[in-house]
Amino acid sequence: MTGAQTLFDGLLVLLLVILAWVLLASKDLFRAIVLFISFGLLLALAWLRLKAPDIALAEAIIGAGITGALLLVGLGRLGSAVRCRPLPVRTTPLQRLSAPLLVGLLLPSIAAVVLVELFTLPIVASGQIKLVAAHLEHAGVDHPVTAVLLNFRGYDTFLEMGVLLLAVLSIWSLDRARHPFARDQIPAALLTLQRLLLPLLILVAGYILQRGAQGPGGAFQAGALLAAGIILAALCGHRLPPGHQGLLLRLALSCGFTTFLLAAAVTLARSGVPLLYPEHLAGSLILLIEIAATFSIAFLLAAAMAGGHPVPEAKPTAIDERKSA
Amino acid sequence: MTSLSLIVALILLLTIALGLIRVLRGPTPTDRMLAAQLFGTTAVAILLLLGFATHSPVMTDVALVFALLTAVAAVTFVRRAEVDPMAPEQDVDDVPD
Amino acid sequence: MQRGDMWRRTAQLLAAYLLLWWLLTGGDRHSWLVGGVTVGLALAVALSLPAPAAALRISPVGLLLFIPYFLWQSLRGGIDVARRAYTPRLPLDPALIHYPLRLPPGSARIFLLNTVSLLPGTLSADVSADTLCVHLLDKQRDPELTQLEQRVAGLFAISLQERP
Amino acid sequence: MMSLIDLFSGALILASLPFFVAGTLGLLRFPDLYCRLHALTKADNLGLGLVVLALMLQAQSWLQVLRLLLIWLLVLIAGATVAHLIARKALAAGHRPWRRP
Repeated sequence: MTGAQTLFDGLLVLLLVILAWVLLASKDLFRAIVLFISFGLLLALAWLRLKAPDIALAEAIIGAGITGALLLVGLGRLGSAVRCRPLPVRTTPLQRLSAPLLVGLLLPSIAAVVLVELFTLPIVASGQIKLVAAHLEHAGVDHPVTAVLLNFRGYDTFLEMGVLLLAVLSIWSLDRARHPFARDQIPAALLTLQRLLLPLLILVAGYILQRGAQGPGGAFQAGALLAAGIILAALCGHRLPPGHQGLLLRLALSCGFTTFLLAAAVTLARSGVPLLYPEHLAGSLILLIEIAATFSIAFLLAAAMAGGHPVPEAKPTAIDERKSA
Repeated sequence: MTSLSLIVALILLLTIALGLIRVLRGPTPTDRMLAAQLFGTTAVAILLLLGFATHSPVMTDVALVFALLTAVAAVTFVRRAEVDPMAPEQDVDDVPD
Repeated sequence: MQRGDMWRRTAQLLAAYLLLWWLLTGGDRHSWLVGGVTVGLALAVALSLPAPAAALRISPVGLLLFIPYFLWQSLRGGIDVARRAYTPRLPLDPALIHYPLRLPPGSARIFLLNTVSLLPGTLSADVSADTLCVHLLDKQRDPELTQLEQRVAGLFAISLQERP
Repeated sequence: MMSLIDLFSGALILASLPFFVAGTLGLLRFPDLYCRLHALTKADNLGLGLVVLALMLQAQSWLQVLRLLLIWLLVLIAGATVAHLIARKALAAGHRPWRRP
C-alpha cells in the first residue's frame, strides 16, 4: 500500500518537474498553454497528496478552468507564436555568455543555500498549528484555514482583495474590453450545456462558500467557480448590459475590498484594533465578508478575461467601421 | 481494495504521462486540446480512487469541480475567435471582426 | 411558452436545485441559510436563460427502457473502440454520413446529438436543419441510428416526423 | 477478509483499466482528430463509469452514491458536448476526415 503511494508521489513529482521544464521551454505558445492546463491538473493532485485540500480546491478551479480560458483568450489577443518570437539582435560574445554564466552561477548557489537551510531546520516543524488550535474557539468558524485567512490574519486577505482590484485597474488602463469570442451562431448543444452547467456552478459555489466555515472551501474558491460561470455565459454570447457597466460594475468589483475596509474601520472605532471581531459576532461577520468577497472575486476574475475597461457607448469607432467596410 | 485502487490510480497517472506525447507532438492545436480533455476525465477517476483509498471525502469535491470545469477551457478553445483550428498557430491580425 | 408550462418548469427546476443542494451539503441544517440564497440565485439565472421550446416531459416508461439500453450501448461502444485501439493493424474505415433526422428540433434532438457520440462507432459532427452529420469509425458497421432515434422519441414521449 | 462486494468492486476497478489505457492509445495511435474524439468520448467515459460503479458499491451512504452518479453524468454530458463542438469546428474549418487509402 505505502509502496504504491510512494510510487504515485514519485511519478507525480517527476511529471510536474518535466512538465514545468517543457512548458517553459516551449516556443509554440499554444502548446505551452495546454501543458500549463495539464500542469494545473497534476498540481491539484499534488496539493491533495500534501494534505492541503483548500489549495487543491483552488488550484483545481483556477488551473482546470480559469487559467486555461484566460490564457487562450490572451493568446487570441496577442496574435501568434510567430509574432512573439524575438527578432535576431547582434550581440557581443560577452552578452551571449552572460545568461549561461548567470544561470550557471546563480542556480547552484541558490540550491546550496536552500540545502544548507533545509538541513538546519528542525525535523518536526509544527509551524503555527498549535497556536491556531488554541485560539480556534474564539474565531467564529471551525475550520483552521478559514480562521487564519479571515480572522487571525484577516489583513492578509484584505490586502489580497486590494491586489486583485489593483490588477484589474491596471488591466483597465491598458486597453478597452473586447468580446474575445467568435460571433458566429452559437451551437445548440453549447446552449444546452450552459443551461445545465450555469445553475450547477452557482450551487457548487454556494456549497463551497458555506462549507468554508467547517472544512476546505471559502470565498476564493467559490468566487473562482462563479467566475467560471460568468466566463461560460460570455462564451455563450452573453454580455454585460450597457446599464450595468457603470457604477454597478464598479461596486461589484470593489465590494469585497470595501466590506473588509468597513469592518476594519468599525472594529478600529470600537476596540482600537482593526479587524478584531467581537467574539459573538465573528461567525456572522466572516460570512458577510466572505459573501462580498466571493462576488468581488468572481467579477474581478471575469473582468480580467474581458481584458480592458468597459466601453459604455455602442458607437463603433473609426477602426471598426473601416474593418467592416 | 485500497491497495488495488492505489495501484490503478498509479497506472492512470502513467496514462496521463503517455498522453503528454500527444500534447507535445500535436500537430494541430485541436489535437493538443483533446489530450487536455482526456486528462480531465482521467484526473476525475484518479481523484475518486485516491479519495476512496485514503478515506478523504474532500477528493470527491475536487473531482466534482474538475467534472464541472474541464469543459470550460475546451469550450473557450472552440469559441475563441481565430482563423483555423487545424493549422499551427498563425497570426490572427487579419481576421475580419 | 404558456403560463402553465412556465410554472411547471419553475417548479421542476426548484425541486432539482433543492435536491442538489441537499446532495452537496448532506442535509446539514445550518447550510440552508446560504442554501436558500444560492438556490434562489441559481433559479433566477436558470429562468433568465432562453428556455427550450417546450417544457421537458419525460415518459417514466421511456426512461426505464432507455437507461439499460444506454448503459449496454455505452459498454459496447467502449469495448468497440478499445478493441480497435489495441489491434496492431488499426481496423478503422472512417466515413462521414448524413442522417435525415426525424426528431423535431429542441431538447430531444440535443439529447440525441449527445448520446450519438457515446454509442458504438458514431460521433455527431454537425447538425443542420434536418440532417445529422455523423462520423463513423467503420463504415461497414451499422450505426443503428434509427433505433436510437426511436428510443429517444420514446424517452421524451414524442412521435417521430414522417420522412419526406 | 474480502467480502463478495469487495471482490465485485475490485473486479470493476480492474476492468476500468483497459478502457483508460485504450483511450490514451487511441489518442496516440488513431490517424486523425475525429477518430481520436471517438476514443476520448467512449473509452474514457466507460472507464470512469466502471470506477464510479465500483465506488458506489463501497459507498457509506445514498448521498455518496448520488454524488458519484452526478459526477459521472457531468463528465458524460460535458465530454459528449465538447466532442461535438470540436468535431463541428474542425468540419467547418475544412478538415477532411482521414480515409483508409
